[in-house]
Amino acid sequence: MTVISNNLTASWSRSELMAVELAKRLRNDDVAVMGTASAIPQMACRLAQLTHAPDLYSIAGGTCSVNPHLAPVVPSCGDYDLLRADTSLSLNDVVLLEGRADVLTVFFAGGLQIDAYGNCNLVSVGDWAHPTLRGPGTVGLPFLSRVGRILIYTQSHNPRTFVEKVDFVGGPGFLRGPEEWKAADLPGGGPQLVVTPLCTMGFDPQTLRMRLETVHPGVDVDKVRAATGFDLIIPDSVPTTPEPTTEHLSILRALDTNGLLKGK
Amino acid sequence: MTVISNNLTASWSRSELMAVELAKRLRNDDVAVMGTASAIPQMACRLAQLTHAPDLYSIAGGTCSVNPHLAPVVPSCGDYDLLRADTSLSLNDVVLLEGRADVLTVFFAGGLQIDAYGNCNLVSVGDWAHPTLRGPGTVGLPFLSRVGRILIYTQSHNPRTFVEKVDFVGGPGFLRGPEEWKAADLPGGGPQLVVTPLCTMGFDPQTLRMRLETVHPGVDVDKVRAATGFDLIIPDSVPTTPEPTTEHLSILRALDTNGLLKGK
Amino acid sequence: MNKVLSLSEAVERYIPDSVGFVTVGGMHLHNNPMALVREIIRQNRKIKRLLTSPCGALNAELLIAAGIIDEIATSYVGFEHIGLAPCFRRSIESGKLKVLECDEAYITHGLYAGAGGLPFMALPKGIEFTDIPNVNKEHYSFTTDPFTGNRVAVGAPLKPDVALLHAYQADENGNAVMAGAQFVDRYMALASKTVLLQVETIVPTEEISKHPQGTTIPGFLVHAVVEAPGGCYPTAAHGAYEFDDEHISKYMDMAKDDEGAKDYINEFVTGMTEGDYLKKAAGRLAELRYGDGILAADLSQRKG
Amino acid sequence: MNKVLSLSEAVERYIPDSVGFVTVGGMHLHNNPMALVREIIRQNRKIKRLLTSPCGALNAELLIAAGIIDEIATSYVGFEHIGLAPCFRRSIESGKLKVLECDEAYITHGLYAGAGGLPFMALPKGIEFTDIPNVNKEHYSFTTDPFTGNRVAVGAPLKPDVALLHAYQADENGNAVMAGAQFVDRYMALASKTVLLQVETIVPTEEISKHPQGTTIPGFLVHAVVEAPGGCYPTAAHGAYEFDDEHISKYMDMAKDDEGAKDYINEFVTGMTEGDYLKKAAGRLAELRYGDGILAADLSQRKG
Repeated sequence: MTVISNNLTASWSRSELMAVELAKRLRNDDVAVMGTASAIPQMACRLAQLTHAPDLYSIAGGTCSVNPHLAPVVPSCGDYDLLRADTSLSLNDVVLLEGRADVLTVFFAGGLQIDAYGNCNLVSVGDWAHPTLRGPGTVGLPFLSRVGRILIYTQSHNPRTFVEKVDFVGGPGFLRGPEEWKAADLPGGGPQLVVTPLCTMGFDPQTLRMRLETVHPGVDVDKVRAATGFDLIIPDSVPTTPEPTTEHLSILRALDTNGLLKGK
Repeated sequence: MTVISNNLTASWSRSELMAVELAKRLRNDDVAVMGTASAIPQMACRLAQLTHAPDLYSIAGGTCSVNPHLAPVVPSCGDYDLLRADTSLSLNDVVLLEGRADVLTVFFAGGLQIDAYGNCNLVSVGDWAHPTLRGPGTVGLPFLSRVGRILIYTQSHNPRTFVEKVDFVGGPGFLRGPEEWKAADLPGGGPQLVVTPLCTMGFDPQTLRMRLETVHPGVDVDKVRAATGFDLIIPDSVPTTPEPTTEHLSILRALDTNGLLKGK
Repeated sequence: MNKVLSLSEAVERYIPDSVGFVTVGGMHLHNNPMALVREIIRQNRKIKRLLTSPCGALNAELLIAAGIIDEIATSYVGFEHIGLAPCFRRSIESGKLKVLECDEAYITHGLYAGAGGLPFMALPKGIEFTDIPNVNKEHYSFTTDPFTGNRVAVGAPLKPDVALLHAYQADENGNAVMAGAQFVDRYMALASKTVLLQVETIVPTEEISKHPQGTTIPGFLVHAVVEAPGGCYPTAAHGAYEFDDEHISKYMDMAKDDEGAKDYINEFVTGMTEGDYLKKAAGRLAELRYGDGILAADLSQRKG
Repeated sequence: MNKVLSLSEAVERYIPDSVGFVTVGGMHLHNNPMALVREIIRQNRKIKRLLTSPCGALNAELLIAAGIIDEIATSYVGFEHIGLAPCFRRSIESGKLKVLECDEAYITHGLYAGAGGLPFMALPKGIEFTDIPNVNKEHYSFTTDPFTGNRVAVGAPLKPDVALLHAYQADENGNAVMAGAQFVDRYMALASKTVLLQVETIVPTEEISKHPQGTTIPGFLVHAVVEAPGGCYPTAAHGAYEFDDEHISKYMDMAKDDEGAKDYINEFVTGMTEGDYLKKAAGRLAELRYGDGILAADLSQRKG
């Protein structure tokens, strides 16, 4: 990998930073699955494969190709281009493995609404029968209850997205907190990380509520607090998210010749 | 098809006759499935396709190839050679369609024991827990309860095979007769035909018990009666099974260059 | 048996004026059988209930825009990275369209049950912690696992009357080959009573038989084969051409309100024959066509 | 990750001295992973329970002949047109081997349930009119269909600890390609905790990636890859060689009684290394090898 100018570093986009932060959470022995509109997690997986996690498996939930080569990355998870890959499964296979729960270790989730316990909602805002906003639907989000680690990402950090309680549970996070979570005894490990254009967040081990971890360069804690529709746990000291390195950026940009993450 | 000498006709084997009799029962719109050790039904299907039923579909239950070309016919239903075929399914697909019950119209069955109501047993003779003869197992015979028409064939016509009541029901025929059969309300149409080296048999519509239909050339009714371990219904007049025609034989022999049906 | 029909004949013969339960193949903006969908709108068939794959797109949206569906069973309708499907969204918000809320695993397993005559499917643990079984009691219920005594969530079998599907090629008997991903289209074919297939090209059986294991759908499941080159446009046909994001965006612009959606249907569907529509799209289709090399349809890349 | 191991290392590392639930791939005399089976006998591993495909053959019979299985879950063990499997038959008749009587549909659906974390499978109507649920209450039971109120037969999920499988080729990561029919081997891989794979040849990943949709088993499901050319002998390896009916007949002759079965094991399994066995079989293997043309392994003929 050739070293490139500092100008590149200076000009990273929020989406690129998000891809890098997600990549850092992936381990060499993970099998990661992503769904609809997944350019950011696709890039995160490929970046991890090309840096610290060469043995990571990534599955594009539409075509179900395994380790798509992403040259270049494409916006649709069902794209024929994704079949340029190491191998592939059928959709039915992936649905089965999502049920088995001990094979697929990471799922990238998101939502129209994401709540304090990491529950996700892609179905409807307001009363389900008479929604004020009808979303597209829940697709595979119930799998959140069975996957090892849930990594949540969203391009929208605002009080409409980050709510105290989702109006419709399609993707179970820590449910309504420790008591329910313990009683449910689900096979999955629950949400581990939330990445937004403003910050990264984790979950407090006692209360299982979302907790600020890092703020992105140029973002302050008050901005995050104001953009979050529930009482976010904010530690005394909140470090700044590291900027993407030149190595990260040069890898991402070599993959993203369509510019899907650029300037966004 | 070229006409060949009468010598050929004179020298047909019992297995060839059985293949021809099975072929005659196949319709142009049938989808027929066969299982283990199915050289005779394979040939019957191919013969039907090449004569009166060109649109017949036949599925070799091992490889699940559709309309195997059988040049030549092979003894194993799982043979790689069977993949010389029009198309193929997966085993899982065929198992599914066997459950759906309205697509697959014919199944070729058999058994260590076949009883007066057409129930079949490939599992065990005597008490199941302490069998006097342990058979190989039931494979897909429970599908008999769901298929349109069951065509039974066996190379063994003797009182050990044809019994009043099978010791183990693996493939349901007309169960224990009209009352049980009606109450069961199964999706399948039940057994329609039994072909042996001695005769063809059907089922009496009132009692649902096996009834002699034709005796093969050179076989008399008393021989069939003596070879059958239950009280076979024998009509006053029993015609002789027609001999295979020269056309039938020349087709069969062109397929059977391995001589699987020859002289047997 | 020759099952080749023209597009209009296939719909006339196999879709009654009012049809109960239809499923439409393709996932996201890929392999949507748009020629069949457009013809159903042209012939003004009414569909009581539509089932999508785990991710429906224009295949469902256009039927909603035309106002010919009463109910939709789905786990997603949208245009993925491009945006929400406007008529799907609006007609649920206004209460005009009844939605039977499903999730991906249930649609997949429910089709498996439909294909296999299974009375229902016991579902993996987890779905009972979502709101989905609460709002769709027709498809989700609970029973006892006799092996453990646990109460478990179960899903009803999905057995559509008609499946509308796209394949890359087929012979006149309906033996069909899908290029690229199959999504759940194969299970739709296995589970449905009647299968209408639109294909890019009809080929001789000998062509299919060269790779018998590449066949995706056997002919005996198929009732009509329609040759419809370009017929997935403006969605993609794997192995043939990419989706047209420009046309999708244009649709989304026009369909911002009911009036505009009607205008789109009038202009691009009922206002012209399928042939004229494709003539109009020919320039874009040529640009969207996959080049040679690994992205041209490699029919050795098939999954059964 | 390089998962390539020698035959003996793979068994040493992944099969404990006493292993609970093993499933063995292949159907009838095709694609039986005999190299793995023979090595397990050589290393004298004890298997509490063996599950076959809907039709087991020498893969199960030889383990029974060696006396290292307590129980077998199967719907068939035999040599198809060649005859009954003598040790299977004899050890059930004598009460030495416990059989868990299954049918083909249950094995297939049970593996689907095991692969998919489904608590159980509701079975199509009909099985309750056979004696099978009466004699195998561990795998078959009944519950209520909440959609109809009917009492229906159900099957337990099958989740083997270890799957022993053959594939035509794989890369060092375990991304595997099956030539010819897949039988239920793919579902065995999806349902099992540990997968040991024997292959005719190990190829570079780039070779696999040429036809990504031809892959049958993804590497992340596979724990060990053993290169074992000829390793299915005397059964067939689809795409490579036919089964040896002469050797099977010889086995059946020898295994007519327990003494003879022991002699066969001593002579052909424990009495020699796998390498020596295959050297001995080399002449027959050469005769049984598929010629060129359509019967040579056509890796475009693959099913996922």
